[in-house]
Amino acid sequence: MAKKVKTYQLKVPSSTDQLEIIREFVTGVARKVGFREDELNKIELAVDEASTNVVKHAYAYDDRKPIEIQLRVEPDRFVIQITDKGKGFKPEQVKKPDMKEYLAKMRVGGLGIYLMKTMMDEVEFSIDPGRKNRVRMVKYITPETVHPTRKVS
Amino acid sequence: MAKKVKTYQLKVPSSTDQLEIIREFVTGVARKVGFREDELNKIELAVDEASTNVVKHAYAYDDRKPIEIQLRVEPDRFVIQITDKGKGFKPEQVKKPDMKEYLAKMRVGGLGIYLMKTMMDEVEFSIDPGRKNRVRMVKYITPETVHPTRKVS
Amino acid sequence: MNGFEVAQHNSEDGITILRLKGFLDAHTAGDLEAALQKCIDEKKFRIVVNFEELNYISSAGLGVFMGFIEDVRENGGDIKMTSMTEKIFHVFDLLGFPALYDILKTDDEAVERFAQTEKE
Amino acid sequence: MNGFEVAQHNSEDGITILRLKGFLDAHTAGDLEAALQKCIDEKKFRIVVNFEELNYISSAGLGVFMGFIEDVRENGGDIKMTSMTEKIFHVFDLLGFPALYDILKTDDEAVERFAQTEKE
Ligand SMILES: Nc1ncnc2c1ncn2[C@@H]1O[C@H](COP(=O)(O)OP(=O)(O)O)[C@@H](O)[C@H]1O
Ligand SMILES: Nc1ncnc2c1ncn2[C@@H]1O[C@H](COP(=O)(O)OP(=O)(O)O)[C@@H](O)[C@H]1O
Repeated sequence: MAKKVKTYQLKVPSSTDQLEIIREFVTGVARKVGFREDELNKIELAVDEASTNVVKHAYAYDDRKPIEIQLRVEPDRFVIQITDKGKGFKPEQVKKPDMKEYLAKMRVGGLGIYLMKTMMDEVEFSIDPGRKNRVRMVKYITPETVHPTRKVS
Repeated sequence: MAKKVKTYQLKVPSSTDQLEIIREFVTGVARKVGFREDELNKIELAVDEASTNVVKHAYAYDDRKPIEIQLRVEPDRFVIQITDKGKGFKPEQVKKPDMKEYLAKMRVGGLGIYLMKTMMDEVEFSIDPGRKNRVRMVKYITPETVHPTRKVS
Repeated sequence: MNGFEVAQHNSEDGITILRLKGFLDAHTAGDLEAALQKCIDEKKFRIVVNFEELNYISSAGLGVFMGFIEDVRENGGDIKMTSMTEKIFHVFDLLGFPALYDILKTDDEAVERFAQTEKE
Repeated sequence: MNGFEVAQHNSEDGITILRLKGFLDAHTAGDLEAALQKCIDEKKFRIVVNFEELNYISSAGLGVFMGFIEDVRENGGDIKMTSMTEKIFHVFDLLGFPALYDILKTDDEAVERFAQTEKE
């Protein structure tokens, strides 16, 4: 029998006042998956950072543009894809912030992608400017990440 | 200047365990619109009833099918559209329940559409079995339905 | 998140109190159904349903009560409802349920009401 | 829903306490920025930020503190942080913020710390 995969999709205007709705949608589904509270917090933060980047960088605060969030619950993993059709960027040129230097220079931004990578098990960008820019983030479903009552397949 | 319209979209598997996520999505957006608590309750119930009908009647509990909820916030109205590709039905043949008879006979079901119509300002079905069945429900944005701090256009 | 729970208490006067908690919708209605079915199976027909901690009810939840009330009454019992928040009562009221069900402020009132019927 | 609030209290020893409440993200960061800017404008450089009722913070919120700390310290003041929940502290800690900021258990400790610096 094929393992069951469930998919979810949310599309909202690209503006910061939607972040709350986005966070609640994703944590709602993730809670149903059975993730522990601290994992829910990590997922929530990663999704917020990725969505904030779409609002800020991909669309430069133009709220007529849509931000799309897709969730896939697979037997062993929770996959989050956040897609924009904005200007795109070169992820490989974004450097991991040197936190020592960061704190010394008291920089204001540049932590989003670093947090996403710290919070999630996999983070991967695929960029096609103006057409389809997507970040794909994965959190594994393991005995460590989900509640004991949930049976891991 | 054209009045601004905001649209939102949610797609989840068609099963009753998604009702909570659906309700939270819709009330989340409706709260942001500025609806009062009792109007939020009405909107929540109408959306739940319509979604339950899709799970139960349109798709007969087959959770591989998607249920789609679309929201439009127009200057003077909040429009909810719930779409399925299931078996469809003849809305004009669904009779308004006679509550006296209903209670006398202690019937178990048949209240969903009645509640939707009671809770919302407009309820309208468009049916194309197997392709696109849609219920469109409208709640007006008026000084009576939204918080006084929200300026009604 | 929210979920739904039913807690069962048996009072000394042979009355069963079901305390509902959370969200009663098409997903959770089955749990209430099971709890009421258990009462019937155990021949506990004098039932008080306390709504104090129920946050939400849809027609699927209302339907559960409709499905049991006849059976319970035919066995000399009743389902009495107590402690509804305004939000929940509003839905019951809108549908005219107060004509069919005893809806009371407190569990004590419901127990008292059962005692009165006993005497008659 | 949730939202975000900053409440400002001026203690008698010239210290300003900002109590954060709710959700601090890219949408609400501007409110915190405004509150801190107001402190600067009023030349209140000894600032305690109480996180007790803050439920959430993203990098947009963290960035606000980075944007003010230099200015505040150059004016002989400081931003001291207190009463963080574990959830919030976890994010600060992960990024190494405890190396840059005084993070304390209570407002009293923060006030005490300001008093010490004064004496030195
Ligand atoms: N969705 C996106 N579209 C375009 N550019 C992006 C996107 N996400 C990230 N970026 C680019 O990557 C950089 C680093 O992002 P991040 O680590 O989140 O820090 P910050 O947003 O604070 O600059 C951003 O400054 C931006 O140039
Ligand atoms: N989305 C739908 N797809 C197919 N049939 C539907 C749908 N919505 C409603 N119906 C039909 O309309 C009837 C009345 O619905 P409703 O008033 O909600 O009561 P109930 O669902 O309890 O029967 C249902 O029994 C069903 O036959």
